[in-house]
Amino acid sequence: MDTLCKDDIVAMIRAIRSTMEEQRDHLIELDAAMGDGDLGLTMVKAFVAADEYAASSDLTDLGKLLMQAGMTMAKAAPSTMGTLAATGFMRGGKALAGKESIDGADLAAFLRAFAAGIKERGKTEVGNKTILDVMHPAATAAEQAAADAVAPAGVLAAAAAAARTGWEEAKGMQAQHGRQAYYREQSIGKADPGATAGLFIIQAMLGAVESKEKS
Amino acid sequence: MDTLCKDDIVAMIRAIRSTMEEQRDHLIELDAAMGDGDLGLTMVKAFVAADEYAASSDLTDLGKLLMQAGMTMAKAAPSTMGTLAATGFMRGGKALAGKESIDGADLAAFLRAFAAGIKERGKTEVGNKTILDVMHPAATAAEQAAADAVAPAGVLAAAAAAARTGWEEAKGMQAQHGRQAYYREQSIGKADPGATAGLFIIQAMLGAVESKEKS
Amino acid sequence: MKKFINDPKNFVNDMLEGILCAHPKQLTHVNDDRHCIVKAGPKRKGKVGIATGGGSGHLPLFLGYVGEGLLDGCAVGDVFQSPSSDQMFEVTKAIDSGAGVLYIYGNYGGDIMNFDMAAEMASMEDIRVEQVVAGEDVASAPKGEEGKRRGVAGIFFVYKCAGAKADELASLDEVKRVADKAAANVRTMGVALSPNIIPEIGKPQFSLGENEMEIGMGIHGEPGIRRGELRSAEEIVQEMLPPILDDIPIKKGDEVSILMNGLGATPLEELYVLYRTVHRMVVERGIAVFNVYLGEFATSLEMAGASISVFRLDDELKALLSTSARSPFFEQLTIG
Amino acid sequence: MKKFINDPKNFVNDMLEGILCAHPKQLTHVNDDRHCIVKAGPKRKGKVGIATGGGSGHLPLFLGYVGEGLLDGCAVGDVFQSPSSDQMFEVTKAIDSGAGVLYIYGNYGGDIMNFDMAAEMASMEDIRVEQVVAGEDVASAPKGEEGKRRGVAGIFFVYKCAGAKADELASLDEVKRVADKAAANVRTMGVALSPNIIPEIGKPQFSLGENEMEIGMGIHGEPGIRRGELRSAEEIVQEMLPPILDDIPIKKGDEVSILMNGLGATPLEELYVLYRTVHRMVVERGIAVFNVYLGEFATSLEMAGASISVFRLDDELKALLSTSARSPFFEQLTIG
Ligand SMILES: Nc1ncnc2c1ncn2[C@@H]1O[C@H](COP(=O)(O)OP(=O)(O)O)[C@@H](O)[C@H]1O
Ligand SMILES: Nc1ncnc2c1ncn2[C@@H]1O[C@H](COP(=O)(O)OP(=O)(O)O)[C@@H](O)[C@H]1O
Ligand SMILES: [Mg+2]
Ligand SMILES: [Mg+2]
Ligand SMILES: [Mg+2]
Ligand SMILES: [Mg+2]
Repeated sequence: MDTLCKDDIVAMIRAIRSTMEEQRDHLIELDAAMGDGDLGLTMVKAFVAADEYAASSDLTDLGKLLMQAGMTMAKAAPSTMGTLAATGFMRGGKALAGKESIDGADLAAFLRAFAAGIKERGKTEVGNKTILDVMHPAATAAEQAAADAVAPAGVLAAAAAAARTGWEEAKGMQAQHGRQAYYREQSIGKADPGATAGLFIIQAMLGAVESKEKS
Repeated sequence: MDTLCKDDIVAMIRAIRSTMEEQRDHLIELDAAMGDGDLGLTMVKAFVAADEYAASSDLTDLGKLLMQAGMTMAKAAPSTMGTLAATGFMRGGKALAGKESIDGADLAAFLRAFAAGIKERGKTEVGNKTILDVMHPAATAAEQAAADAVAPAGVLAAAAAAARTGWEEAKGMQAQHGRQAYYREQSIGKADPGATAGLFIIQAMLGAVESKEKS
Repeated sequence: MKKFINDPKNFVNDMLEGILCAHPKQLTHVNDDRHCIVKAGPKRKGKVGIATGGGSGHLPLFLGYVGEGLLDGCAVGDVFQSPSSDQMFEVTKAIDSGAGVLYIYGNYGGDIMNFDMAAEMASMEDIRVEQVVAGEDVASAPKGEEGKRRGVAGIFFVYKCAGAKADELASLDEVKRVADKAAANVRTMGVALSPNIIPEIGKPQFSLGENEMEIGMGIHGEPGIRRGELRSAEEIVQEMLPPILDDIPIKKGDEVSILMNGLGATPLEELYVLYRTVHRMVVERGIAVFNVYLGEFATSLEMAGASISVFRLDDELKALLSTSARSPFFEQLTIG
Repeated sequence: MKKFINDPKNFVNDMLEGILCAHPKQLTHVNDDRHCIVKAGPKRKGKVGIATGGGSGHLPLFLGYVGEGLLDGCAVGDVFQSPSSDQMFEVTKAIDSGAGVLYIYGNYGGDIMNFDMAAEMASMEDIRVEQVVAGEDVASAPKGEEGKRRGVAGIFFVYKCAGAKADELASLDEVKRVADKAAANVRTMGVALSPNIIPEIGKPQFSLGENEMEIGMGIHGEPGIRRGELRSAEEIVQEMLPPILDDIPIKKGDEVSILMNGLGATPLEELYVLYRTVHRMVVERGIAVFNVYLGEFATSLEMAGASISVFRLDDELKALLSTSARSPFFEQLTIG
């Protein structure tokens, strides 16, 4: 299958929601270790809202759908990660404006805009132990795969693999932003909660496309 | 021995202090059950102050000495029982003004004025489950003994026996005053903290005189 | 016992030292005794002096209401202990400007006896003293036995109205009349969720189960009406408010000021959650809310809990309540 | 979890409902959303609007400083959560009277991103917005990295001075200048004794041993400088105060206002015990104390703990600090 239709995008968002619900307590724990422990709650809130919006939306413009989903998330979960994830969807969606179906290159463009949005909103760089350390390599890997005309599932598989590596690398970094930064050197060696949530997003997107292929 | 001298009175106050120090936790517990738990603290404070005052006083007028001891107690321990005990000493001492030695009748007069002072200051009556239910019968028994020209030790022995009976009877009463009264029927059957402190005062007075006779 | 203290024995003294050096323009002490707090600055000739007193551990009660348009002096006791008659007498002398002194304090045995003694001493020095004993906790004694009721947070209204009246240079009788009237028009009930710890004792004063509350409990841990499982904020208010309103009674057409008081550890957020239901129920009964005081007005160290006081207003009380006032613990700009 | 709440999910909403019905003459909300709190009554033409915002659980922060001589609006988030950019934008529109809007808020990632987004939205509607981010917790980042510091109770001084300046109908640039100056002259440090419980999570946010304290801890439980055995009040202040004073530095001959803040469960009595040592040390350094604010100004639900903020004054800041102000949570009569 070379393109994803609206149902696939809606299923993708649903898959992210399910993952967040499953991982709620895990994310709370990760965030509580060096933050305020809210990440599990806010990610669930954000993606429940996105899912409810997407499932009931009449839009056929998938870019607009993703953008609106992002705006819904911004209202539902205005925490750091809620806002960053919302910004990612808004910018990613904007990059796909007008599209009623989505191919591998579109997914790569979505991820690139997502990462760029986070970078700008968070005033951060790669290497600061944030979600960007997952989203940026994921976008780069997705672009490479798309350049080879790979289909959506393959693009997302490449993105997920790079995300996973980025997530591992981020572990070794020292946090520079948010509550984690107050822990300075102590943050080194620990998984970054936001990076973990980012990894879950990409893995859930891949999972949704894969399970569709199987069915 | 038919009269008590200044040393005996000072020893009496010292004996009350020691008893209160020994019974501190017991009184706290009794008061905590239906009050604020301060009784052990305030009785110790009151009689430490009285003892320190009496031990260093130059007064030869024993009535005045007891009165001043009472005033010292009023400053040191202005709780309900602290104030009542202080009033008792002030009124009791006043009744003995001018005396440089004290016989059995004087002790009876002291206890009568003590009880009357409590009654007036507390605006209470016998039967309300207070220290008065100990001090009133003690004063009456002391008066009877003194009428038979009994010596101080005998007067105090009679007072202590009556006090003990009064203390038992007060157990069966329902509290009408102070924090204990908020427990209404629940107070029936329990020892009254103030009555217990009153019993200790009389028992310590007796103990001081008895141990002197032995030595 | 996790507390910011030095030697527990010096707790009250350290606190008073802190208060006096924090607010030197507003408060001072007399007789070389920090327990004898009076308003700083010159006395106002012809103004009735108002004194209060009581144990420590209830800030802003009692000394927190010494200030402009409020009280003139306060005798401060140890934690949960009456101050001595001596200290009350010193405060009395210091604040009398010839117009007499009104004592306003809560209905507790030790305080009553000591204020009685102080009044006797004052009368020997020809200072006229009158007394108003506040007791408005409906949980502490049934209707008909009002004289046995504890005074709790509602005393704030008595202070405020009497203070405003004294500021008008009214006579002692007039100030007392107003204080009596205020005291007669306020009713309170409390609920506790957790105990406090007296520094010198070092362990909790009473215990409540992990999921228990006690409705009607007093600010020294005196027993309440019912101990039971913690209910929702709505259910708690539904249980507490009717006995408060039905006691005077306060009814349709009346206008009230409401004091939603925290006992120490309870966050303001939770007090507002409680107030939400108070408001709905009061309005449903056709009672008008003039204003709301919400915060800590009478506490019990770090006790978690709250109390609700309702003050029935008439034109006179409303005017007195509305004047400006200023103490280190309570400031109010003129209302209206 | 012993709290006065209904459904934990509705905690913030119930609280806001309580606040709005308790203070209808002072506060209202816009856009049909109780999270968008603004001052009741008409806007003053030509006055710069000041908005703040932040998570719930810190009352009187943040919405408690919306009032006369203070702020004009506040966007309210969930417990310890930023409000949304949308809500900030609605508040911004509601309070702009044409003179522009100043955002004053604490240095937290979520808040910054959302205020940035709101400012972008406002600029699209031609509302001029400036921002001042308060960060004065010296425990949260070393000197040289001031930009990383958390904003805590000291933001009160920024609000007060900016609010007074805006009341003079000063321009947006002038109000911002004053807010920046206030923010540059305040330093804070906190100490925690016990954790808080977020209603929706239901268990303590962190744990401290039976006899432990954490010096430098933030109001969301962010790590401090040192965790260790609870010391005496004097020793705690001796550890906390020097880093506060040495940071600007505040030195001999300076005049300061001091804010001794309780984090929630700590009794006022203990804050005064702490203040006693603060005062002695400040005076020993030859620093003059202009006035003291003591109470709860920025809390963390039922956390036991305290923070000390020192605000270095000059004539301008002193005059701005001294004007009268009135919100449901903070009233001040003119000082001096
Ligand atoms: N400035 C930033 N830019 C990008 N990502 C950030 C930034 N600050 C924090 N993050 C990410 O956000 C995560 C924390 O998210 P969240 O729990 O929502 O924060 P908070 O609870 O402090 O608002 C971090 O693990 C990190 O990945
Ligand atoms: N009005 C009263 N008259 C006489 N005795 C009283 C009165 N009220 C209380 N008492 C006595 O005081 C005792 C309690 O003393 P105390 O613990 O000092 O009271 P509190 O702590 O309430 O001030 C009671 O057990 C009772 O014997
Ligand atoms: Mg977090
Ligand atoms: Mg007692
Ligand atoms: Mg007592
Ligand atoms: Mg957060």
